[in-house]
Amino acid sequence: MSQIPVELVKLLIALAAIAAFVGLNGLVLVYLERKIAGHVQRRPGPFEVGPHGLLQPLADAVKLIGKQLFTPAGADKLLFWMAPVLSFFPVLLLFLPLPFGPTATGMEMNLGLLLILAFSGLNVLAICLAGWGSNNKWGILGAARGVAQSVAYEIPLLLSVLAIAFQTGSLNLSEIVQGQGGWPWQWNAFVQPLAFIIFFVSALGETNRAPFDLPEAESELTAGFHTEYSGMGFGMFFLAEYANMIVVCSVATALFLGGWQGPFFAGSWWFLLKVYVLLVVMIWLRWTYPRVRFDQLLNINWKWLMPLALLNLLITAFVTKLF
Amino acid sequence: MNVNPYLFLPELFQFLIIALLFVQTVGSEQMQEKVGVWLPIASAVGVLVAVVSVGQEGLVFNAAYRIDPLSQFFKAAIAVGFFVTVLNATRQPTLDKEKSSDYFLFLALSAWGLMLLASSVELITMYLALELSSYSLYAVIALRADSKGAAEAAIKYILFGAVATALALYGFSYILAGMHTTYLAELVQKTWTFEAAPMAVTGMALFLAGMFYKLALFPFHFWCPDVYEGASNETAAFVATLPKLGAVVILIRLAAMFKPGYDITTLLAVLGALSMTFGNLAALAQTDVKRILGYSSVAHAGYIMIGLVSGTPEGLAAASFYALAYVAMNLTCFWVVSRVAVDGRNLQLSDLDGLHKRAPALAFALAVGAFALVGLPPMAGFMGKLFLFSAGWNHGYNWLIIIAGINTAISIYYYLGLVRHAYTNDASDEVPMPDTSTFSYVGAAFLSILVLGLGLMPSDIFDFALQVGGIMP
Amino acid sequence: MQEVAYPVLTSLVFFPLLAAFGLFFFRGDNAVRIYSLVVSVIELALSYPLFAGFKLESAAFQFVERFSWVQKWGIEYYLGTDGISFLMVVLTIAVLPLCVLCSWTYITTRVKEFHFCLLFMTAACVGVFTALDLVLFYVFWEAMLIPMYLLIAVWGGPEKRYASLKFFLYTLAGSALLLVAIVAFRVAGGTFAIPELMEKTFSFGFQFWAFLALALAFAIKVPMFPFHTWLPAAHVQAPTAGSVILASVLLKMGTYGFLRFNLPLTPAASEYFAPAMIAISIAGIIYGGVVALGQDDVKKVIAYSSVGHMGFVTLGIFLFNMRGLEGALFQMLNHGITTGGLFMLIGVIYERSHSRDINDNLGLGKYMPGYMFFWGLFALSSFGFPGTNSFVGEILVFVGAFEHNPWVGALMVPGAMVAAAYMLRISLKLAWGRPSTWNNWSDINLREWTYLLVPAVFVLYIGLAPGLCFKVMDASLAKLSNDVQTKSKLVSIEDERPMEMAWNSLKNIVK
Amino acid sequence: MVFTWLQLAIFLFLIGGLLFAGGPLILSAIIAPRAKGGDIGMPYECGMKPHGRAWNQFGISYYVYALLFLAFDVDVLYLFPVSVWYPHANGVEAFIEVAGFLSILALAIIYFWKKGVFTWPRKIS
Amino acid sequence: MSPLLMYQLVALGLLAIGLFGIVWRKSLVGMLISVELMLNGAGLSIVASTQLTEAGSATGQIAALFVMGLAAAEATLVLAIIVVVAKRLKSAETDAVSRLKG
Repeated sequence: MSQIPVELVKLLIALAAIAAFVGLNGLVLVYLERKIAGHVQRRPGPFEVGPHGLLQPLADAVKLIGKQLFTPAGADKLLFWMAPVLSFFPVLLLFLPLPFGPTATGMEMNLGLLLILAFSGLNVLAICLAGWGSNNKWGILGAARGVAQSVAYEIPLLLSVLAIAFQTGSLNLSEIVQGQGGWPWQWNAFVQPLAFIIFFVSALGETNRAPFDLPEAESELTAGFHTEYSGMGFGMFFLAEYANMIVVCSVATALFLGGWQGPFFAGSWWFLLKVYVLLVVMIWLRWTYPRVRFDQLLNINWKWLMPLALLNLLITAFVTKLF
Repeated sequence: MNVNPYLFLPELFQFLIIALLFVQTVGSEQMQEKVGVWLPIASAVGVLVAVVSVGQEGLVFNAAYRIDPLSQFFKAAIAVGFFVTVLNATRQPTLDKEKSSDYFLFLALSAWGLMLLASSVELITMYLALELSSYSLYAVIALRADSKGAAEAAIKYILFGAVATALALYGFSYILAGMHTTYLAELVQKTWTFEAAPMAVTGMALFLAGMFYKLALFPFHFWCPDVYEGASNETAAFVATLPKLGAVVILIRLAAMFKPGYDITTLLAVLGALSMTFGNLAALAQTDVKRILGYSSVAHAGYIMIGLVSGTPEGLAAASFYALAYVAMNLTCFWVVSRVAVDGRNLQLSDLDGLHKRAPALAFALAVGAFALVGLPPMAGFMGKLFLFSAGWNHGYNWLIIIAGINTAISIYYYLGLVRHAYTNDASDEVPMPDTSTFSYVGAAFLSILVLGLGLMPSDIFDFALQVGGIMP
Repeated sequence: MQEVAYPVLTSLVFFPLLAAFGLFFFRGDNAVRIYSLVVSVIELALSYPLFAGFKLESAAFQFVERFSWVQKWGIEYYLGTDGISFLMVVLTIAVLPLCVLCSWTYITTRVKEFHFCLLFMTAACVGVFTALDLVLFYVFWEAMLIPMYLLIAVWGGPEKRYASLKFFLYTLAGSALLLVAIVAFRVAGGTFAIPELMEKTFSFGFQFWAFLALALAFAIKVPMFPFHTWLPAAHVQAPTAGSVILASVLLKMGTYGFLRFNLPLTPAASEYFAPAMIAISIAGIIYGGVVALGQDDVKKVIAYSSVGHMGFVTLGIFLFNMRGLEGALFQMLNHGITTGGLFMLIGVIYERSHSRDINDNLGLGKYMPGYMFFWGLFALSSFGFPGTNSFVGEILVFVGAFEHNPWVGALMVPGAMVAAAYMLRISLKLAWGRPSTWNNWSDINLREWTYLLVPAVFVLYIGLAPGLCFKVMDASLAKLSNDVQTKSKLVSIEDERPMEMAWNSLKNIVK
Repeated sequence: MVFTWLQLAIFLFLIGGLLFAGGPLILSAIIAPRAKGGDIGMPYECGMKPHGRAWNQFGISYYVYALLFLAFDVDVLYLFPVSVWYPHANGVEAFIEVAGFLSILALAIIYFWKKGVFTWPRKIS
Repeated sequence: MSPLLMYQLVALGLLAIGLFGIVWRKSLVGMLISVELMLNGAGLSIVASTQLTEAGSATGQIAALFVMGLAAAEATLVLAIIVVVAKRLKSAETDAVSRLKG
């Protein structure tokens, strides 16, 4: 019975570390996004609070906490407040199986990939509840779009992940990372570029990032499903979105970019570096490309990504088995 | 995995039909409308194939799929039923033209699922095959253009079907918990008394509920008349017949485990008694022809129970035979219903008025079908009932047989109503003329001969059914 | 066993059936009528080998044909006739041409279907009387329902819907349990063949329930007293030919069933129930007579009189002595002839007055002497006037009853008296009532003469010289009575208590 | 023990997520001001007074896509156990089976495509 | 109380909730959700039954997967039919779908 506390302590430490990681990176990403947006638009971005506006995210956080939480008239109060909580609810868990480094994994498990995919699905539910519960037409429209989009993009995402799984025969992220080498041509992205592209595009759709940010399209729906949220309610959605971005990029890194492996000095920094490169690309895309129309969005998915992903999977199966 | 393809000829052929239908349905619009040309011929060939492959035997797919006389018997029956329903559905007044290939695709899929079901000897496989056939059916029911009733029937059928499935799955889990296996061959060796295995017996009762739903046995019958009424005539002909075959074949395989006197057998008997009584009483009050047939099928599900509870090969064989006879009789009735309702409306009893004058062959077929359903000699229904009674007598459930006898008497009234309207009343002029084409007459004659033939010369079929019942797992 | 070179009984059963399908090749009502008449005469001719080859002294089944039908269950195609059924077969076949003749002008709509039903009916009835396999019997038994139903429902009177339904439901309801009983016999006795089942002895508990199941079916058909209500309705609404067949043939099936099944198969139970059956029979005789006395509708009078007459038959059957059985069988034959004749007469008058009410047909003696001659003859026969056929039957039943128990005999007397009363009342009015409605109706024509003369001849022939009939039936009846006497002793009633048995099985259900 | 460590970890992290999300909300609820009255509760429609209810029916096409998702997503689910087994299975047989499964999925896409489900917006008759 | 029993109590609870929902829910979608609850309860029960007894646990897992898959397919169909119902009857409430009677 003496081992039980050891396991527990390990888990608690992992929990604390992950929570800290999420919080910190959330702040960093907020800053990064605003800065990159600024520079893409040829303006400096936040500059006042702290050096180069470094403390701006903190100030935002304090402001959000200090704002009143109000429920719109006629809203379903329970659903309305469940939504932001629910959107963040699974986030910490998603980090649990991620291999940050050779030994820095929250918990080794043989179905880690499946766990991430399964629990990230809860996000859709949060969007749905938020839109439905807030008794707002923008909200409901955003939610409808969000759900249709998220569920649609989930399938190519899964199929592209499956291509890797078929190739490696494992759903354990650590094993998948170990199966790749340090150099870029040893990465899965090199072996399966199509899967990587599909994964990345689908990930954009999944996280509601531009050019697929239809559910919260500012110019059409004010703020989509979280129109009615202010203060910390909005903050939670915001944080959850960034956390999801990190998860998605981490998974992409582990699956396709060799994870913590690098040409030299293999370790967590490679992992973080690759994740941040992907994140920056995501932000960059957002401020570069115009938003697609909703029918285009779905057509891209059903008429391009899906058949391609299926084809890719078929080829993968063929190649793994017959060569 | 070396599998002899000859084992699966009926299934493979049905699959080929499905594939062709699929090509057609995704093809150009001109292609889509040509279903009626080749499908009847193909399904006739399917009957041949199924008959030819009677006699194959084998156990494949990790012993989950068994080809034996029982399965081949029912596959042949399903092939025949499919052929007739396809013929029946070639002219569909209430179906959008562009959907006809979809319609047949679903029908073919459903029949295919039933064929698979006939061979399943493992609970999960059974579940899958059953659902495969059910889902196609759910979709087909709503395909009656602009019909509110059809939509309602479909939603009722599927929702309650899902509940029944859920119950069956709970039962499945209890069987697993109690008996630790899903293979019938192993299950059959266990003791199925309530004292010995309470959990598994409860589970089996629940699992049977899923089959009862397909069969429309008493507490799971409520969908039956509604669905028949809501669905188009041609669809109802399918729903009323083929799924029953699937349910019966599974029940036969499962019933082989039970001996008379077990709690579960008694449960079957009681449900059978309730089912026939309720079905017949409810049918008395109906005026819609399809509702009458719906309640009558509830009653007939009860009759089949007699064979299942007897616990003898004869009983199981009688149940098989009765199922076959039931399909033949019901198809006959539905053939007439579909031909008379040229505009695809729901027939009331009064719509049958004067049928003997307007379409004597149809009236005759209706009389044959209805009297066969009553169990009047020399039609198939009589022989079926006689076999059931003979097989069931003295195996502990004599009271069930007596109730069945009394029920036969009750049922006469409403079946006679069909004939009475067709033969003794004169038609009013507003009712549109029935379809009196050669095609319609030939079909009616074929089905009548089938029903009469099963009644007059049941020997061979029954002997085969007996051979089927004798080699149970 | 086969006395004749070809299957006589099969040809008798299937010739009318095939001929019925031949009807569809004819056009024109008269062609159909003539064709049917020819068919019925050929059918009569086909029955000639029966007369020629029937062995009078033999109690065994004759003209036996036996083929396997459904091997597995031992269902056979098994035909044969003996002294009990022989007369019934002949009666059935003989009635057919009369029916065709008497509906020559009566039926004007859907003539082809009408004759189809008639021929079909005949085939089924011959089948019922000759079948020696329980299942085959049941097949014919049910098969005859449909044409009869149609005869009433299509060509019947104003209340035809009610009457036909009642007829159909009553009879089929009765036969539902018959099927169960048949199955039970198969399981208990191991075969469906009646002669072989007769050899077997069943336990009393089994006999008890089997008797009840059989008796319900047959009692409804006879019809015995509490189950008789369908009969007046059916008779009144049916067309003449329908009434004739109903009275002459169908009613006999019930009593034939008693003779053929209840007595030999369940002798002990028959004896157990005999007092009850006798009581019901007497109740039926008196009830039928009294009700008939109060009717104004001629057909109803005859219908209720049938209830009474059939009461004599069942009474005779359950007396368990030779006289009673002879009387019963005689009475079956006589009732067929006499009542058939009366119904035909009613049909004749109905075609003229379009009413069956006695008050619309008063005083015809003066204008239609030929008609009244026949009416008088059949009426006398109906209440058993000496010298007519019914007298022979009734007196035999009387003798048997007194032999059995004087009280039973004494109770029958008022029944016979009432019969005379209602028959005379109606005949008097018909013949000498104040003629108020006569409207130049012609007397009976040649066709009517023909079909009335035939039963009239038999009325007198049997009444005056019954010897031949006795010879036909005696051997079989003696064997039957002998069997019953011996076999009923084989099982003792006290050993098993059937009610308790039933209660136990009920308890098993609930458990 | 009924639970494995993995299950426990999942519970733990979910509770952690709950606290992480709930904490700031509760904090906010405590320290934030509470204004009342006026149009503070009015649903936001860019300054206009809301017209009608929000819970209306909307485009049926969204439903259709939800249906499609359900149909495909779970089928893809079956591939996960297969994927783990696949590289270790031997023979062409495994490939044929997987190819069969995938081609049925592909057929489904072809079917929907041909039936015009992917055409937006679509009138369902 | 054995672990199996606990799992099955939970599963039965789901069944009860589902049945309750089927009976009391006024909207078709609500009924669908209830049905799904029951099906998932069944899945849970199946997995528990194999995992905690000597039955092969793979059987239960496969069966549960099939249950999930078919439940999803069923949900798809139900939703599709609800759409049809809504189009034809202009309502997706249970009161609307009680025309067929007798």
